[in-house]
Amino acid sequence: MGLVLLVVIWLITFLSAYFFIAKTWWLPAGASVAAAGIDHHFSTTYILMGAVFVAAQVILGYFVWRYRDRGSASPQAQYSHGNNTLEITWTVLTSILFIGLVLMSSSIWASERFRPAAPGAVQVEVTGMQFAWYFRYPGTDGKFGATNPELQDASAGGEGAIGLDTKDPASKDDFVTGTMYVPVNREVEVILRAEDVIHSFFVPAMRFKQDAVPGLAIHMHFTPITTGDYEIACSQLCGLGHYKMHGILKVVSQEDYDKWLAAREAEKQ
Amino acid sequence: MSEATLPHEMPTVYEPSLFGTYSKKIGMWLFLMSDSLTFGALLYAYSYGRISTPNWPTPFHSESIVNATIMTAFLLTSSLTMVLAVRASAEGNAKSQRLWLLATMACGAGFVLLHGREWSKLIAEGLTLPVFPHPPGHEAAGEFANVAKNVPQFPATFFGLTGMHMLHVTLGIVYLGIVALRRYFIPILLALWLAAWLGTPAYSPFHYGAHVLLAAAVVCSIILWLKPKVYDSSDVEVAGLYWHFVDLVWMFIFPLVYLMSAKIL
Amino acid sequence: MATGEFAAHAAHAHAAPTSWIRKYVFSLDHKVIGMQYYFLALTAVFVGMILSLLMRIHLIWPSATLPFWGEIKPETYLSLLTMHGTIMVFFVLTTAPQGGFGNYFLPIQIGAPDMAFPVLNMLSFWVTALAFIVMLAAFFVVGGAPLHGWTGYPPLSALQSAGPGEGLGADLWVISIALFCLGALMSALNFITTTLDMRAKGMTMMRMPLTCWSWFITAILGLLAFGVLLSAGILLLLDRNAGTSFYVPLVTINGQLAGHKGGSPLLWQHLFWFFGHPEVYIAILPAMGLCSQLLSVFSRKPIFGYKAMVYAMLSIGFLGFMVWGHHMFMSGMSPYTAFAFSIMTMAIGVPSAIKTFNWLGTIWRGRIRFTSPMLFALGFVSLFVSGGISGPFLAQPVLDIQLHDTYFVVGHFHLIMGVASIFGIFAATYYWFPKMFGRMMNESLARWHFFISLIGTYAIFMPMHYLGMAGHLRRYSQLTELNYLHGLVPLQTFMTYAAFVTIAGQFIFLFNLFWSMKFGKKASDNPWEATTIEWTTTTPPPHDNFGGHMPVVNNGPYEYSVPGAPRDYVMQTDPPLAKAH
Amino acid sequence: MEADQIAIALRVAEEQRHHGKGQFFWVWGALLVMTAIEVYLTYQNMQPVRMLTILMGLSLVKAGLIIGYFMHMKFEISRMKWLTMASLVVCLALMMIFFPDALRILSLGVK
Ligand code: HEA
Ligand code: HEA
Ligand code: CUA
Ligand SMILES: [Cu+2]
Repeated sequence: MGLVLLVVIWLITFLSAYFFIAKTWWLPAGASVAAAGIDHHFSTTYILMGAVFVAAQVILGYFVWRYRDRGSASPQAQYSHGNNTLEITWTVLTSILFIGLVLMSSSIWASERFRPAAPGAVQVEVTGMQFAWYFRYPGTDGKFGATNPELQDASAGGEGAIGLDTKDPASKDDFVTGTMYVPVNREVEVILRAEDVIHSFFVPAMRFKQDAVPGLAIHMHFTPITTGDYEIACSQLCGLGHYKMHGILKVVSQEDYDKWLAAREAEKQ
Repeated sequence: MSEATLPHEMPTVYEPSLFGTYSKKIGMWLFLMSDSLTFGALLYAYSYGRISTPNWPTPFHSESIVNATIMTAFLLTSSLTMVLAVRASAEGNAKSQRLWLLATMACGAGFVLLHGREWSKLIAEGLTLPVFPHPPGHEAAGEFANVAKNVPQFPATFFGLTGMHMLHVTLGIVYLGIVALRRYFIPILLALWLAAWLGTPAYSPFHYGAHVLLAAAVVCSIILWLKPKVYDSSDVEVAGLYWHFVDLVWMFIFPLVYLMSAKIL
Repeated sequence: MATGEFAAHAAHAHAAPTSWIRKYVFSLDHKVIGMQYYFLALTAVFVGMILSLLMRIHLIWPSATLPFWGEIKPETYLSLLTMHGTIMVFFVLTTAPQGGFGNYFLPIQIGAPDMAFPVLNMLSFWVTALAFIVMLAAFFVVGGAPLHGWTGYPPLSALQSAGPGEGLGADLWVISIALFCLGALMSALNFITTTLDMRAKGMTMMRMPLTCWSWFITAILGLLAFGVLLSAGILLLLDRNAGTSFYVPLVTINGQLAGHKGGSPLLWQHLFWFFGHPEVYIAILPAMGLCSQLLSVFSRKPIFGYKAMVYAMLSIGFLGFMVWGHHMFMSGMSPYTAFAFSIMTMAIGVPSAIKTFNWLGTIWRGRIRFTSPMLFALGFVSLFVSGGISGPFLAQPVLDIQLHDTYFVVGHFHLIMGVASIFGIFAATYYWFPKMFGRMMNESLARWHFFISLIGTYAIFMPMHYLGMAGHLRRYSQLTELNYLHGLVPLQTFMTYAAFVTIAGQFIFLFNLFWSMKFGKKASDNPWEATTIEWTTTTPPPHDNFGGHMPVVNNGPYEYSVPGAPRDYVMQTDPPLAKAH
Repeated sequence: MEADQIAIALRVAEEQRHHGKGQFFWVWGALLVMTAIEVYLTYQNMQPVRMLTILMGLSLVKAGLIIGYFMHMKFEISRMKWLTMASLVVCLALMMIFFPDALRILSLGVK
């Protein structure tokens, strides 16, 4: 029985560990400035925790087999109530390991969340509603116009969906799209809003996730570094359509972006 | 140390209690701890709403404040009579114990009545929750009506907090009644229920609120059936703990809900 | 002096009831109440398990039509999910280990004839049972069960029109939770008082079995946590039905203003998780205590670092109140608070680590007997490590950006809660069954059950971590919409098959349970040669647990293989050992 | 169990009679006075934050008096005093962590 248990535990451990090491299923390739740092910290944590995990399981399996009751063959169990120096050692070690990890990652968190977006950043207002994402651009004046919940009408789509208040001069040139366009290598300031329930704006490739909370306009930022199409998912349960509430983030070169902007403005007139 | 807290001549089969007192009292203290967290959470919800609302209204003026002050006095006095009841029962003076208990209940009832009257007044003046049916006739307009319209947090927190507290006071009265009169209190309770139910107009929240008394009567009967016993001084003391706690909570609700939302013109 | 009055006291040292209804239904006997809790949990867990199976089926065969059920629609999936989570967390993991085994064995293990407040004990069970019925009722009302997940985040959970199931179903859900809080509060204060006041002579705190310590600490957590959930629930109920706006700001739901204003969804998240995190430790602590016990019993070796274990559990309980924010890193909570929370969360890993090391230390140089309880205890350690190790990932906001609300989280809490804690329940069942029913459970069936469960659950829940890494979000009722999910379907399929096998395996347990009640071989008073008090009394224990005389305790709970002792174990009630530890 | 319970209950009852009746009236008076002060302050229409601090200060004192004397926590053994009060205060203090988010609504709130 001891042997069976040893084999089972070890097999489970090695199989589980294998797929992590082989990266069979792994983070999607990162496409933002932050990704590198985050992924690196991921690996660090994996190596440390993986080591602990494997160690703990292997030792467990080994002890189970080594100290099984072999009748008269095995010696009396050792009569000991523990060992304080050991206790203190592993308490200290784990504390260092754990707290150390958080502190290591703190700088990334700070740059992600403490610091506001740089002045020149591209502004996009992202509004989540059951069950779609809408993206508003401030237009030439660089100012977002007023919105008004009374005017919101999802069926209207576009400007209507987010209840853009056309009486406000600043909102004249605002335009709303269903796909998010951003230029590569420029910081993007995302202003997250939700109309009805909590949604969550998740772009795996950008290592970017933030809940969109009704009543709040949360300012966040990220900097895409490779052009391409990336999927946007909603990661906060928001109702029966949660699973199909997705969008596309198109990271394009600066000139393509300008062309696109111009085209939208033209439509607007 | 807690060894010393037990009179030695008594035979004991237990380790001395860690808290050096009898179980019922510890039980009540534990309940009060969790109950104060319940109230705590409500008060935090109130403060949260208040912090996040830029210009919190201050619709309470002299009249309400005076009324609330009188209510507070009632409650404080009831606490005094309560300790006297506890004391009397400790001296084994059953008669004066009962009298003090009844006095306490009277003060408590006074509190509830004043509070109920004020609620009705506020509702009539338009400080209501969407559930409260509108008093028939005049459509309320005025300061309170505006407050209810512009800052829904205000009536919500006001009725939420004071309502929860009023519930506690009411149940406290029932509790004391049972301790003082045991099963003889049940008919009185039912009478009170009928009075409160039939005595209030259908549009008043108390018309249905009154059924709390009915529910209480049922539960109390069940407990008396399961555990028929004479209540002794320890029961009085434990009931006292509950009563004082309800008083204590009011010591926070009164300043936070009334005084901090008052503006004396 | 009023001595006369006190005579009345003696009356309610209740005698054994005679009428059937007072004996089995409204019994005041903690043993009967313990059983009632246990079977409530058993019912609940099988309901929850079937729900999970339906979920798994829908995930990979979205259009499959089931017998008696028909097709599972996306919203139905979410209702299943919500009920699965709620039932499992509240009605299984908060009832079975604490209300069930705690009720039955805490008094016996500390040498008391009953709980401190028998009537309260009975009330708390019936309130809990009522709560369970209300919860199930949500399935059968119009609109069906709520779809807001077990965490019930408003506005989704606060708006009648937010989706199917958010009508009456959601009301019942909230009411059921509130009732459950009341029941949990009553039982919590009962447990604490009993432990403080009713320990037999010689049973000092530091001589209590770790099981009692864990029940005690769990009760403290419950006492302080459920009160908060109660008021959170009341406020939610008000928002839903009284038109208040504690949690709901100005929102439009399918084109209309919801009529709320000025509330904040984050308030609910704070209140809920203030309860929620202590709750998860409520779910694991009893299992921890029990497995410490079993490892010591079946390695015939004193527990490694008894004091360290006690302090570890105490600090887990204490820190458990300071980490709730780790569920809210991405919620829009102030990022500075998030950082503080992440440090506290990492800190709480330390006592858990200490316990793990002590468990390994206990079997080290022991003489392990592979009885069924021991197998599950060992399985618990393995699962606790696997499930816990993902904690430190989630605890770091930077990594949580990617992992939050993905299957990585689902994997984390299923391994540590969905299985480790459940293994605790299994171990407890196999260990105490002889004392409760006077018969042994069938060993070979138990082994089959063990290996199927261990391998099966690893097979279900380990892959969830890979899914999470790849960004597979939780609470997705179909995998068809997002392109990057398509590659992950095979893994999901594998998990579903694993779930089939594992769940089938659970019926072995069910069969063994009821079969052994009737036909198991008769158990002696102390079949495991254990030292704690419950094994000194007859099997099953008499109404007052000890047949009139009260036990007197002389030794610590884990005196195994004492050099020079006649047997390889010294019971707590045996004459005192010369060398005190 | 009953024997102990009776013993302790008797002892507690015993203690009740040792500390004099007078103190209860003093406490009651003090509470009334403090309430009066609070109300008086209200009539001054003070600036809210200062008002709040004073009120909460007084409320805590009142709470202390009620717990200490009316609920005679003052006369319980120190272990009970500290354990119950400490755990309660810690939990209540912890909930202060909500407030930063309440403040965030002022800055991030949708107008
Ligand atoms: C029994 C229940 C239980 C337990 C015990 C735990 C234990 C822990 N949990 Fe878990 N958790 C849940 C149940 C539980 N959790 C649930 C239900 C959720 C999801 C709720 C929802 O959203 O639906 C959740 C979610 C959850 C989150 C939020 C994730 C998210 O939503 O983004 C986080 C984040 O910090 C977290 C962290 C931790 C940590 C750090 C521990 C630590 O206590 C773990 C400590 C254990 C170990 C560390 C492993 C053993 C130790 C060793 C092997 C020794 C050596 C180890 C080292 C030196 C590293 N948990
Ligand atoms: C105790 C907690 C527990 C348990 C045991 C389980 C068991 C299982 N869970 Fe569950 N699950 C949750 C708690 C639990 N779950 C929670 C909290 C959620 C989140 C809900 C939400 O998002 O809102 C969730 C969500 C969840 C999801 C996520 C869905 C999604 O996010 O899209 C899935 C998906 O496969 C799943 C599957 C399963 C399966 C296959 C099982 C099992 O069927 C595996 C096999 C079963 C066992 C090994 C246990 C058998 C136990 C007994 C027979 C004990 C008997 C004895 C007594 C109780 C006395 N669960
Ligand atoms: Cu929007 Cu989920
Ligand atoms: Cu947690």
